[in-house]
Amino acid sequence: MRLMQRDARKALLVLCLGMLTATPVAAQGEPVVIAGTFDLSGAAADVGKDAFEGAKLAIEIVNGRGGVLGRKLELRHQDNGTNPQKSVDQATAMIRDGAKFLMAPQSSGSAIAVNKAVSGKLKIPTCVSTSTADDITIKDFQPYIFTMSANSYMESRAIATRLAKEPFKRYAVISADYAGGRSGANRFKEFIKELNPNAEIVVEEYPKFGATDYTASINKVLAAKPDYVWSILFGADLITFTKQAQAIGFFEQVNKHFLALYDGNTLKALGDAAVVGTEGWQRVPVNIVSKGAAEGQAYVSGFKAKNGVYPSDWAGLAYDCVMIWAQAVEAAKSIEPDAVMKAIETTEFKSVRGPLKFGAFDHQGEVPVYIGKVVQSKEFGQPLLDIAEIIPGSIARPAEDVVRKLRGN
Amino acid sequence: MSLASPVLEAKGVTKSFGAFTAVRNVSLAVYPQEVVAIIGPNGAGKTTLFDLLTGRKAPDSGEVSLFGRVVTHEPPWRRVHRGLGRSFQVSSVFPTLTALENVQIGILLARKQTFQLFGQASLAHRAQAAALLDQVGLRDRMDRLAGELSYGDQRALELAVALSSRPKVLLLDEPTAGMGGEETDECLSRVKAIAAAESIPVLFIEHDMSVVFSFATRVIVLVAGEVLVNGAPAVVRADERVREAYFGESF
Amino acid sequence: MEHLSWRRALLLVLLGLAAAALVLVVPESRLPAVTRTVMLAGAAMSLNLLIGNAGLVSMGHGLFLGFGAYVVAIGSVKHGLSLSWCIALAISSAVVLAVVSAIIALRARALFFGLLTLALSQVAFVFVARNYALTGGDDGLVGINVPKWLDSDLAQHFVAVGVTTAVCLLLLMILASPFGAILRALRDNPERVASLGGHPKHIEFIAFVIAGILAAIMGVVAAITDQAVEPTLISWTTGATLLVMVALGGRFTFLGPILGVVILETTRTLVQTYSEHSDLVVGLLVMGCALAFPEGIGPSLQGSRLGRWFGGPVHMAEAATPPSTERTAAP
Amino acid sequence: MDGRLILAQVVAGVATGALYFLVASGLTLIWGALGVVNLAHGSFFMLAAFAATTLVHQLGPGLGLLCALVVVPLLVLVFAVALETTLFRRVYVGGIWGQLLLSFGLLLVVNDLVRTGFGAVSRSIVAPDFLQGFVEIFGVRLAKYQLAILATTGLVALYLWHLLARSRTGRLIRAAVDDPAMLGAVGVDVKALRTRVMGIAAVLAGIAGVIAAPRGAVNTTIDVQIVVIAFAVIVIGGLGSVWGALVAALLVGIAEALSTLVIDQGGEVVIFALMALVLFVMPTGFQTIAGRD
Repeated sequence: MRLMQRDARKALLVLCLGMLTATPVAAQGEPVVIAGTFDLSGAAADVGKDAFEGAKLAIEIVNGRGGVLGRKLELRHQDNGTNPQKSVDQATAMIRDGAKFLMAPQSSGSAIAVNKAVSGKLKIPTCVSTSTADDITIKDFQPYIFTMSANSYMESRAIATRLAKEPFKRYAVISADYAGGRSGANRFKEFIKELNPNAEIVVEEYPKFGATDYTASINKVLAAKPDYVWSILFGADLITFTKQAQAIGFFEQVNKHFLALYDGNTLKALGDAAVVGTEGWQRVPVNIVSKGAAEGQAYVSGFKAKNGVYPSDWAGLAYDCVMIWAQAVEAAKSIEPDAVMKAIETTEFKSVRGPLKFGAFDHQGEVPVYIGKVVQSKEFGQPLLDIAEIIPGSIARPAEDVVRKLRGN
Repeated sequence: MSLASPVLEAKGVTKSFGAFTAVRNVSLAVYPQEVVAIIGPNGAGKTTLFDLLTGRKAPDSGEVSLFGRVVTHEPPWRRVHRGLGRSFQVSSVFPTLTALENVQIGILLARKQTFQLFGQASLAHRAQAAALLDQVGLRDRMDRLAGELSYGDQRALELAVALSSRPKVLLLDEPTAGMGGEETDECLSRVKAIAAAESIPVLFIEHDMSVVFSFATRVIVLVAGEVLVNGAPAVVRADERVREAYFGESF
Repeated sequence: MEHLSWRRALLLVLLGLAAAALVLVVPESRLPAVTRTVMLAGAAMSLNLLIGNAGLVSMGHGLFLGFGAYVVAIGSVKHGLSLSWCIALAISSAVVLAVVSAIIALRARALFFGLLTLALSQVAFVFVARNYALTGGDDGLVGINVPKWLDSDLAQHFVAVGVTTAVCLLLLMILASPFGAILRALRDNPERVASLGGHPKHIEFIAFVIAGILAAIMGVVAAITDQAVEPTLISWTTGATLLVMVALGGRFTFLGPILGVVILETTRTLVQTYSEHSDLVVGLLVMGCALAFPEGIGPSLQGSRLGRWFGGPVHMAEAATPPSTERTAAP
Repeated sequence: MDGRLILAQVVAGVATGALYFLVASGLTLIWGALGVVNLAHGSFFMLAAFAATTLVHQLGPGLGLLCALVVVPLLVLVFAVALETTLFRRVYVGGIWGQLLLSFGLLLVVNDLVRTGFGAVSRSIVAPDFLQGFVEIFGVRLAKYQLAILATTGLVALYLWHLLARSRTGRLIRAAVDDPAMLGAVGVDVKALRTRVMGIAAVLAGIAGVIAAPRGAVNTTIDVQIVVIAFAVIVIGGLGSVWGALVAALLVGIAEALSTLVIDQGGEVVIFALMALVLFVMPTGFQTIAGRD
């Protein structure tokens, strides 16, 4: 109890200080606080930790360049334990304590909750780095959010666009049984039939999230004799699936016509077990961005220098969140929420993935979807995706009338 | 109620546990004003018979009736409400409640106030509970926790709790077990006085022969799950088979 | 036997007022976390009607908490019902759920009863987490509409405190009533209760249903204060956390569960603010308590002035010597 | 439905069930025989899996896994014995409550330490070359590694049978399961027996952790995942009954695998529905132990 009082008193002090410093005169030279509620423990700890590292690096780099509007950035973060309610509480608390920009939590449930219950309510610019939930920019859109990951509509559309050019007809669909996976699968089914009228879905499998045995799904998919296996498996699920599928010759049977979300961490963990020749898509492929735009090169080399390893996709997305916001602040010449969001809608930004714009009606980052084949890379000492096609966000993104229709207005 | 109709009656009840038959084809009846003792060597099936009479166990065959009504398959709580009270062989009070609270619980249960969610249990039926404790000589210890009472006092409390439902027939499982001579006498005179004052028939299991013959108006001898003899104390005392089967040389 | 006196009721009301007055001490930004703790305290109190008083170790109490919250969320978000309708619907359907699950769960005894409640809550959890159209799946439902007067952290805090205080008063009343006294007696000796004219199963059934409904009411509070629901509320993790909170605070002390909730929830919230090792700190805390106070912290405070606050006139010996055998349901 | 598909699913279910059995058998022993409820039993499994990935990364798939199979269960054994003698021993007196609290805390602590030490990102190791690939029987492809899991589990089960049937410890365990009150009465050193059984249980979970590592991702969610399933298994199988646990583990594994043929979602609901059903029909599981509730 006493502990809590002490904390309360301290927080009260911070609040008072915050109010004092809120006046524009005093603001000069004071650091701008960025709040982040990260999934540092719990189910999404692997993603949360990387996102945290990415955000930290971005702030270091911005501060190295002198900060924004002459003020340094300060990252305040809390661990939400991958719990939506905690995320909301923590984000609310940090914003009320004076934060000017919010990094949304990583897991979709938390990101959705923070979008609705914090960002819109408290009118705080908020960046969703990793969640691909459509709802954030479509149904639950509110003007203070912007997203750094292609949403599930865009990823499915991009992949369907590429696959529709191929002669495959019989598609199998595998996804872990969770809201994002289901919605991605539904979108893919819709798009592939739209773009390739000959396509049919011969089998759909939704094993549980974090399953330990996929033999059942693997056998079922093989029994349906598909031409192509589309999956939205990733992380631990993809590792387990890959090994068990490999063991019974699944990939040979489907001629390696298999696609999954191969992020950098998963490829690294798979190591020698990665199935060369299968396909995947990625959000921030390190082999591409490290050789692309100057921002990308600075990001990869900076991360490698700081942490000794190449960054994962999750780090890149969070890094971009901070960088884009900082550019928006510079463009708006203000940290005021409405000015910043106006800049988000109108500015062309420099991101690690190249020039980037946001939809004015949904604040969806028009980021590309990278699709390629798994190869073993000597240079990076781990398997990578050899990117064969980069589908620009402007092609994959839902058009304004589509978004309005989905929103029901 | 005519003198001829029994308050409690068992007709040919049998209970087996696997291959072992604990009670075999036992018939007995308890009439008003009677004090009936059940005796028999260890393992004769006395407690099982009690369980059949009180409803803790159901017989495999046979019939149990209470005040002329067949209750063979009725659970214990329903028989309580028909007027059957019992005490247990092993002291069975609520150890974390006071003596008074023990009796209060008994009264509340008997009066079907079980599901009353309002009102103060601690204030309910205090006078009546105190009177019952007075009857068993525990008035001065009524605020002590039951678990902290002496063994003899716990047995006395047990009796008070059994009486809390104002039973019309009382079944006591070895009421004096583990007591010293003085305690035994005290306990017996108490039971006698209560039985006489409220004119409650009593059926009790007992090991102590002096108790049985000084107290009971009738004795039932149970051996290996069967009734060997059923009669007046003098008759039982004189019976050859009883001597052989149960009392042995020492009698 | 709990005793209901004006003094104890007044103490509870004062405690409620103190919790409400926290808004003066706690900075506004921390208030939602405090409100959540208050809500959990009410839920833990309802669980302890089963654990401490009926000796029924339920591990699936999250089922009712989550159910109450989800009915409100589905009614409000999916069907646009007004909050009062949602609440009425949540409580009335919680009665049905409590009755049905009581019938199922009370078939098993002791720890099997606990595991059966756990299984029930897990089945419900999987159902909720996989029914995307109805429940939003693992993403949950956000955007529960509340009337304007309720749409502030302050109002929500007062509602949570008010409902929790009311639940505590109700529980005190129930425990002091004949039913409560008999429930305690049943925990100690079900055989004896049966031989005195009480039906053990019926008594446990009523206790289970009351606890379920009260938890669902706290679930409604959770839905109102969070304005969002997510499926872990239903899962065994919530049930187990509440169980640990009750055990930590002391299941034989009337306000023990609140103590447990405050200690665990405050620790976790504070540690999460500064570090990602809340599991480590909370885990060590729980382990330390297990070694120092295996019967919970509440009983060890008995006798002290603080203890009288928390426990009221619970018998010393009762706290010191809990019944040696845990039971969970009568045969 | 294709008969071969069903057969393949059954084999997969049996292999999964075998792992469940290794974890559940230890849990059922310490609970059934000694009345100790250890919520952190899955932590032994997780620790072993992480240790195995480290050894394989250091020594390569073949030697690493072999070493892991020998060394890791021993390490887990030492850890479990240390825990038992320093912590668990102090909370037995108070009944299940101290144990629930202690083991719950332990579960959190171990999980946090593992996340800090090994990282939150999933780890993965490959099986040794000779265990990769599959064999084809009656047109059904069976992964060699799955068969290896079955073989290992079979050996462990045989050893366990030997231990329970022949050794003095085994006789004491069986006696304790039959009549928990008896042990202290006849002068058995219950303290030492508890330590020994906890050790055996940990070794079983350790072996399971090692052999599970190459077949899937290793991360910090597997401790809770396996222990919840193990509890379901021992409830279905009957407390204290190792062979009940075997039957139940296989039943759960097969039901989980076969259910995916009929419903399009994860099998976990099947496990809990099965558990609820069994408890509803037989409120003390398949086998009842007198005096243990």
